[in-house]
Amino acid sequence: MKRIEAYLRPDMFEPIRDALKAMDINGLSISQIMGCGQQMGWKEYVRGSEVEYNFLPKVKIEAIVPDSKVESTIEKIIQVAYTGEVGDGKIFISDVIDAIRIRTGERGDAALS
Amino acid sequence: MKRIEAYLRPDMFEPIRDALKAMDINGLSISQIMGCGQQMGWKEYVRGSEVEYNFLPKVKIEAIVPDSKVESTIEKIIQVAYTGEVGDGKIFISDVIDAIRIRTGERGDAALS
Amino acid sequence: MKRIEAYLRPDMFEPIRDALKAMDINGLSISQIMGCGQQMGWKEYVRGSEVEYNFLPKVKIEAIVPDSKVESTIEKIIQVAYTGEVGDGKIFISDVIDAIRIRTGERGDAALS
Amino acid sequence: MSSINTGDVAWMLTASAMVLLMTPGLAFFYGGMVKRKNVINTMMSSAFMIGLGSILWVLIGFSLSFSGDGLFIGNLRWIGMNLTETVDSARYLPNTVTFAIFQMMFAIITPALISGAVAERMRFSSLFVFATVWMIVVYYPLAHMVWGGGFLQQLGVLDFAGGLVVHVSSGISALVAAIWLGGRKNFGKAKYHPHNVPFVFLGASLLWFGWFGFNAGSAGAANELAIHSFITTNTSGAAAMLSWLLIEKIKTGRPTLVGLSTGMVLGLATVTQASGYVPIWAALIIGLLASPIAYFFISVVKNRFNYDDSLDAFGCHGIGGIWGAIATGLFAHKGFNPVSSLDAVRWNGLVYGETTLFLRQLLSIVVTAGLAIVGTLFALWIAQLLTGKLRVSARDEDRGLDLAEHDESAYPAYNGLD
Amino acid sequence: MSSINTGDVAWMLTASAMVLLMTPGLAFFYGGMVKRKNVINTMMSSAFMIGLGSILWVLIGFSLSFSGDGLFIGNLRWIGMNLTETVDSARYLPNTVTFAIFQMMFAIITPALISGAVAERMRFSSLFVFATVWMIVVYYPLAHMVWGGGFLQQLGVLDFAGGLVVHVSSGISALVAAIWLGGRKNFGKAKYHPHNVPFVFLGASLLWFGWFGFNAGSAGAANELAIHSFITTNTSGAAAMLSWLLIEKIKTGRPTLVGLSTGMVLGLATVTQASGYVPIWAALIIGLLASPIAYFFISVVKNRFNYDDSLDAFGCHGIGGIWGAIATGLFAHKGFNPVSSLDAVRWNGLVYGETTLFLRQLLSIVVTAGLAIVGTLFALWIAQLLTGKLRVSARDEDRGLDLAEHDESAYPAYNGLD
Amino acid sequence: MSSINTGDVAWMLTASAMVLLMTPGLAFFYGGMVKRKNVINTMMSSAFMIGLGSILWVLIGFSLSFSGDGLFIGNLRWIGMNLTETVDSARYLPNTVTFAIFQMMFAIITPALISGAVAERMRFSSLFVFATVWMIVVYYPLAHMVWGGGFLQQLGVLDFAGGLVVHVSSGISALVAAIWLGGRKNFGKAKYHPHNVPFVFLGASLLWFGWFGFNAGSAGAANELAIHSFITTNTSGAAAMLSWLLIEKIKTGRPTLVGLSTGMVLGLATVTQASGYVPIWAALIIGLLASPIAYFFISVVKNRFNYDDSLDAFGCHGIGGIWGAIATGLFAHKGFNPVSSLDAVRWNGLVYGETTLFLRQLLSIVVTAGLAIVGTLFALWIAQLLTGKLRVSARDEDRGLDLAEHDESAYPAYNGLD
Ligand SMILES: Nc1ncnc2c1ncn2[C@@H]1O[C@H](COP(=O)(O)OP(=O)(O)O)[C@@H](O)[C@H]1O
Ligand SMILES: Nc1ncnc2c1ncn2[C@@H]1O[C@H](COP(=O)(O)OP(=O)(O)O)[C@@H](O)[C@H]1O
Ligand SMILES: Nc1ncnc2c1ncn2[C@@H]1O[C@H](COP(=O)(O)OP(=O)(O)O)[C@@H](O)[C@H]1O
Repeated sequence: MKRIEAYLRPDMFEPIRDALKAMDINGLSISQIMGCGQQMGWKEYVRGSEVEYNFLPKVKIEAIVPDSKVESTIEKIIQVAYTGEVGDGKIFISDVIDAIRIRTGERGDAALS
Repeated sequence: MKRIEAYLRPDMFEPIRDALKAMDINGLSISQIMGCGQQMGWKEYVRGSEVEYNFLPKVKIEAIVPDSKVESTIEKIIQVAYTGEVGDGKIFISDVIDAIRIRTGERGDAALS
Repeated sequence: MKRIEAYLRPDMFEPIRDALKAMDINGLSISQIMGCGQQMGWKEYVRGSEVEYNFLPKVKIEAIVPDSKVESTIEKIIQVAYTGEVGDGKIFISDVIDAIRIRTGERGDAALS
Repeated sequence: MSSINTGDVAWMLTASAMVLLMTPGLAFFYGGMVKRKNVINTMMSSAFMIGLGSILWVLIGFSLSFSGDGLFIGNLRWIGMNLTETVDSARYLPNTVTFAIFQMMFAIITPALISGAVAERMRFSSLFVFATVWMIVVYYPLAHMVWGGGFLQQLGVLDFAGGLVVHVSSGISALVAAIWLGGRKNFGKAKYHPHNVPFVFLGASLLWFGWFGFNAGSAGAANELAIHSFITTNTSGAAAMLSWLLIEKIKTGRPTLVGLSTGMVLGLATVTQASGYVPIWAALIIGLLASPIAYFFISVVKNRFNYDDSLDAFGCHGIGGIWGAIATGLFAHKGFNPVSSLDAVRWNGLVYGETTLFLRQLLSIVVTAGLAIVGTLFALWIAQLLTGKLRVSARDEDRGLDLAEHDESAYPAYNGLD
Repeated sequence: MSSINTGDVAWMLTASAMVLLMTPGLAFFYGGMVKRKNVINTMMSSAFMIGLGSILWVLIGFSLSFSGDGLFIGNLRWIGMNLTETVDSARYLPNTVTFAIFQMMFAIITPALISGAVAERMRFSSLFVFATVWMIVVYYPLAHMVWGGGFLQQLGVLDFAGGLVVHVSSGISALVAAIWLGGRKNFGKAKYHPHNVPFVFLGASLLWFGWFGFNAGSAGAANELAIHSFITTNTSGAAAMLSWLLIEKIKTGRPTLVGLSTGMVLGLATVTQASGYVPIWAALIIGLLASPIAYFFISVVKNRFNYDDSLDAFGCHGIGGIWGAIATGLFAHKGFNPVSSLDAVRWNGLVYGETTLFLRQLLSIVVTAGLAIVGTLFALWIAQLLTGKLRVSARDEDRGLDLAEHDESAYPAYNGLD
Repeated sequence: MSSINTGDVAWMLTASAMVLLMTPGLAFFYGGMVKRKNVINTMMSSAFMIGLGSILWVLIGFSLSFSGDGLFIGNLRWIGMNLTETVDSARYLPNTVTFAIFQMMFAIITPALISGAVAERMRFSSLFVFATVWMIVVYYPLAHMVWGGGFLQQLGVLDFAGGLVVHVSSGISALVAAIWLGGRKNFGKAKYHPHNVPFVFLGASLLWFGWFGFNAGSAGAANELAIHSFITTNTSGAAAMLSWLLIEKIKTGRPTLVGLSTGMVLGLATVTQASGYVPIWAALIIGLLASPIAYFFISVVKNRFNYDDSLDAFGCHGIGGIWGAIATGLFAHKGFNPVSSLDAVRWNGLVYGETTLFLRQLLSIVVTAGLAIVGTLFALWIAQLLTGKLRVSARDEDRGLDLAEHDESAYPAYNGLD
C-alpha cells in the first residue's frame, strides 16, 4: 500500500475532501502546515515596517491507499486542485509496509477498506 | 528502523504517551490533525442552520523505533487505545532509512537509543 | 528521491529556512509538533500546583530532495541546528517513490527542481 | 458656576463612553463569527466607523440631524459643531454638546451594523464610500425626522433609543446590500461557522454593557425615565437569551453560546425603541418573543429566499427592530417620564385599546424601510462608481479578505509559527 | 421635576452596568482556565445567569429579598416588580427601582461563581435547575437577612457589599457541590492547566473594573462612603496581587499571570465585606493576607482533602469571603459614613478592643455556611430529581462538554482548519 | 448630608474606574503585538503596575505629588493617605480623596507605557525595581511640578490630562531604556509581527473607552469643561485613525487593523495635553497630524537610528506627547473652563498671535525630557545594582520570556494539545 501526500492550497481543503470521499477513499488525515515551493510568500507591513512571510499556509492531505487505487487517487487530486497557477501544490508517494485497524486488529489492505 | 504512526482519539494522548515512555521508547512526536475514517463526523447548529463536520480532531503519534521494537510498540498502542468503538484509530508502519542525532552525530539505531 | 525530516527547536525555524533557501532547496514544508526525546520537559505551577509538561514544542521541517542532495542537506541542517545541548533534535531519512507537481504534471526529480 | 445639572452630565458622559464601546463590541461579535481568514476585514469594517462616523458627525452630521426645523432634514448652521451663538440650550438635554456627543455614538454604530450583512466579500474601500454616503442620505435625515423635530416626531411616532433610526434602518439596508452584492462564493454549499466563539460572546457582553448607556442614556438625564429604561432593557435582553436557549433545547437539545449571545443582542435590539415607554412586564414579553421571531427568519425564511446575510444583520437588527417598533405600538403607555410635559407618549398602545399610536408606528416602519432601501441603493451605486467594483474577486474570497484587502493576518503565529 | 438626586442615580446606574459586566468577566476568568474542550460549557455556566438571574429577580427575587420585614425572608408583595403603590421610597437608596437594579446584578453573579467548582463535569441542564433552586432557598433569604431587614442585619452584622451574601455563600456552596459531584474523571492523575491565560487576565480585569461598581456602588450614593469604599477596594486588590506575586517568587521563583489574576480577584473578594467600614491601612492588611491564606488552602489543604474544586471557587471566594468577614470584625470602625445616622457600624472591631461585633461576625459566618450547605444539598437533590443525573458520562468528559452538551466548539478553526 | 456635589463625584469615580481599565487595555495592546512566547511577560509588565502603582501611591506617592507647596516635589505629610486633619478640601476637586483616586490611575499606567520599549528582553524583576525607583524620581516630582503647585504650574505651563506627565515622560524614558538595554537578539534581522491582532484592537478599544475618563475626568467635575474635553478627545482619536489609514492606503494600498489601532491611540495620546484648552477644530488638526508625524518616526527615524523600541512606546507616546505639548502651545485658548477664575489658560496659543505660552510649552518639554533621561538612567542603574542584570540571556530570549521568567505559556493548549 502507498501513502499519498498532497500539499495544497488551504481553500482546496473542502473540495478535495468531498472528491475523495466520493471515490470511496475510506480514510484521510489532514494537517495544517506552512510551506514554500516555487510560490513566493507575501509581505505585510506592521506600522510601516515590512515583514516578509516566505511561507504560505498550506494543507497537507494524507491518504494511505492500496496499490490499486494509487493512480486514480492522484488523478482525482490533480483534477480538483489544478488551476495552472503557481502554488497549485505537489503530491508525493511513498511506501507503507503495513496498516492496522485498532478496533478490529485487521492488518494490511483489509485495514484500509 | 521503522516509523510507526498512530492516528488516535485526542483523549488517548496522555495515556499513550505514558505507556510508551514506560516501555522506554526514547523519542516521540505528536501532532494535531483532522481525520476521517469509518467514524463519522458530527453536526453543529449555528443559529438554527446545520453545519456538518466530516472531520474529527485526532492526534497523530509518531515514533521511529529499531526493527526489534516494532511489534511490541504496536501491541502497546493497541492495548491502550482499544475501546472497541468506531474511532479507535489506525496504525501505519513504514520504512526509515537512517536517523541522525544532531547533538552527537550518531547515526542509525544508535541515534534512537 | 528522499524525504528528510528534521525535528528541531522552534527557534531554529528561521535560520534553517534561510540556510536551506540559500542552498537552493526548492521546496520545504514546516509543521508544529510536540516532541519528546532525551530532552526533558518542564514544570509549570498553576496556583501552587505543579503541572508537568513532558512534551516540548518543536518544529518539523520536511524536504523531499533528489538523492544527490541528501547528504549536503543533512550537513547543512546539522551545521545550523547544532548547539551541543540536549534538545538539538533529530533527522530522519526515508524513501519517496514519486513526486508530482500539480501545475505542470511533471513527475520524479523534475517535480522537485 | 455652571448651570447644568452635574448628575445628568455625569450620566450622559458615562453613557456616551459606554455606547462608544459598543462598536468594538460589535467588531468582536462579528469578527468571532467569520472564518479565520476574514477576521481583520470584518473587525475593521466596524472599527473604521469610529473614525469616519466621528469626523463626519462633527463636520456636518450633527447639524444635518439636529439643527433647524425642517420636516425631513436639518440645516447647515451648526456645521463643524459651530454652535456657540446659535444654540438653544433647552432644546436638547442635558446640554447641546453633550447631546451631540451622545448622538454621535449612535451614528457610529449604525453603519457598522450593516457591515455584518456584506462580510467576507465586500471590498473595504467600497464599504468606506458606501458608509459615507449612507450616513448622509439615510442616517442624518432619519435621525432628524424621528428625533430632530422632523415629521415622524411631529406625528407622534415613538422611538426611545433608536429602534427605527438604528436597528430598522441598518437592518433593512443590510438586507438590500446583501441581496445586491450576492452571496459569498460558496454560499449554499459551504457551511459557515464561527472561528472564535469566545470572541462572539465577548462582543455580545460589551454590547450589553454599552446598551445600558444606549437605552438608559436616551432619557437624556439621570432620572426615573433612565432608571425605567435600564430595567426594561435588561429584562428584555435576559428574556430573549432564555427564549433562544429554550428554542435550541427544543430543536436540537443543545443550547449554544452563539445562540445565547444572539439572544442577548436580539432582546436588547428589540426593546430599544420601547424601553422608555413600556412597563416591565411588556419588556418581558417583547424579549421572550424576540428570539422565536428572529430564529424563524434566520433559520427558515433566509434559507427559503436564499439571500446571504452573512452574519444576520437583517435577521437580528432588522427583524428585531421591526418587532420592537410594533411592540412599542402595542405596549407603550403614558407616564413613565417623571416630567409629564416631556412625555413623548401621546396615545397608549393597542393593548390598552387605542389604535392611533399603533398605526403611526406601522407607518414609521414603512417610511424607514422606504428610505433605507432607496438610500442604500443610491449609496451602493456611488460606491461602485467611485471604487470600481464592490466585491473582491473570487480568488481573493478564497484567499481571504485579510490578505487580499489588508495584507495582515489576525493570528499569524498560529499559521506562521512564531 | 424629579426629586431624586441625579448624581446618586448617575452613579448607581453606572455601578449597576459595571457589575453586570462582571459576569462576562467571570466567564472569561473561568473559561480561560479550563481545557479547550470545555470552554463553551464553562462560559455558558456563568453567562446563562444573566438571563436566569434577571428574570427570576424581576419576577420574585427582589420581592423575596427586600420586601416586608420578616426575619428570614421577604414577602411576595413586590412580585413582578409591582411596587408602584406600596413602595417606601426612603427605605432603599437612592430609589427603590435603582436599588433593585443594582441588587439584581449581585444576584446574577453569585450562582455563576459556584459554577467554577463543578466545571468540566456538571451537566448544563442540571446546573440550570440547581441555580434556580439555589437562588430561592439560599440567595434570596440570605440577602433578606443581611440587607433586607432580616435578623442578621438586626443583630448588627456588617456586610458592606456582599462578603457574606455573595462570597461566603457561593464559596461554601461551591465546596459542597464539588464534593457531592466528585472529582473529574482523571482528577488526581491528570494535571490541569489553563488553555488561554490572556482570557483569565481579561476576565480578572473586567472583574476589577466591575468591582468598583460592586463595592463603591454599595454606598447607594455618590458620597464620601462610596469614595472611601472605592479606595479600600483598590488597595486591597493591589496588595493581594503583590502578595501573590511574592509567594510565587519565593516558592518557585516564577511569578505568573494566572497568579497575578488570582491575587487580584482574591484581594477584591476579601475586602468586599469590609470596604465601607475599615480604614485604608486595614484594607492594605486585608489584601496582603488574602493571598497567603488562600494560597495555603488551594495548594495544600485542597490536596490534602482531595476534593475537586476545579477552578477554586471555594479557594478564592469561600476562603476569601470568610477572611473578609473576620477582618470586618477586626478592623471595622464607626464614622466612614458621612451621615452618622446611616452608619451601619454599631461597634468597633476587635483591634480597637471591642468584641461584640467580632463575635457577631463569626456568628454570621456560621449562619451563612449552614444555610449554604443545607440549601445546596437541597438544590442538588432537586436538580438530580428533575434532570436524572448531575454529571456527564465519563465518555463525554473525555470528549469534552462542549461537544457533549452544546455541540459547539470554541475555536473550530484551530482544529478544523477553516 | 454630604456637602460634595454628587454629580461630580459620580463622574470622577466612574472616570477613575475607566482609567484603571486602561492598564489591562494596554496589556492587551502590547501583549497582542509580541511573539507568542512573550505574551505572559508582556502582559504582566503592564499588569503588575496595578498592584505596585496603587500601593506606592497610597503609601507615599500621593503625598509626594500633591502635598505641600514645594517647587519640585511635595512633602510627606499625607503619607499613607493620612489626610484627615490636614486636608484642604478646596484645593483638589471634587474632593481630595477622589482626586487622589483619580490621579492614582494615572500613576499606574505611566510606567506601564514604558514597558513597551523593553518588551521581549527585560527581566521581570529588574522591571519591577526600575518601575519603583522611576515612580519616585520621575513621576511624583513631575506630577508635582505640573499639577501639584510646582514650578511648571506656576510658570503657566498647560497640561490638561497628562501629555507631559504621562506621555512625554514615559515616551522619553522608554527611548532611554530601549537604547540602554540594546536591541533584541535578532533585532535588525528578524522581522517582528504581532501574534494576535484582535488583542491589539481589543486593547486599543479599552484604551479609547478609558481615555474619556482620563481626559474628560481631568476636568475634576461633570461640567462644560469635561464635556468639551470629551469631544476634543474623541475628535482627535478619530482623526488620527483616519489619517493613519490614509497613509497606509497611500504607501502600501492596504490599511491594517494594527495601523487603525495605532492611529487611535496616537490621536488620543496627542490630544491629552490639549483636550481642555483647544477648540474642536484644533483637535481635528492635532489628530490629523499625529499619525503622519509618528509614522515618520516609527518607520523612518527609528530604522535610521537603529534603536529597538520594541512596541513603539517612544514612537507613539513620546512623539505623540511632544506634538501634543507643542500643539497646546499653538492652539490653546482661554475660556473653555466655565468658571473663568479656574481657567488655567493664562495666554492664548501661537496661532492667535501670542508667544508666551508657546515658549513655556517648549520649555516644559525640555524640562520633562531632562528629568526623564536622568531619572531613567538612575532607575536603571539601581535596578541593575539590585537584580544583577537587566536582560534575560540570549538563550532565554530564544526560548521566550514566558518560559524563562514565568514558567507559564499563554496558550498551552495550542502547543501542548489539551
Ligand atoms: N521538495 C519539497 N519538499 C517538501 N515540501 C514541498 C516540496 N516542494 C513543495 N512542497 C510543499 O508543497 C507546497 C506547494 O508547492 P508550490 O510552490 O505550490 O509548488 P509549485 O512549484 O508547483 O508552485 C509548498 O508550499 C510546500 O509545502
Ligand atoms: N487510509 C487512511 N489514510 C490516512 N489516514 C487514515 C486512513 N484511515 C484512517 N486514517 C486516520 O485514522 C483515523 C482513525 O480512523 P477511524 O475512523 O477511527 O478508524 P476506524 O475505521 O477503525 O474506526 C482517521 O480519523 C484518520 O485520521
Ligand atoms: N524516535 C523518535 N521518533 C519520533 N520522533 C523523535 C524520535 N526521537 C526524537 N524525536 C523528535 O525529535 C525531537 C528532538 O529530540 P531531542 O530530545 O532533542 O534529541 P536528543 O536526544 O538529541 O536531545 C523530539 O522532541 C521529538 O519530537
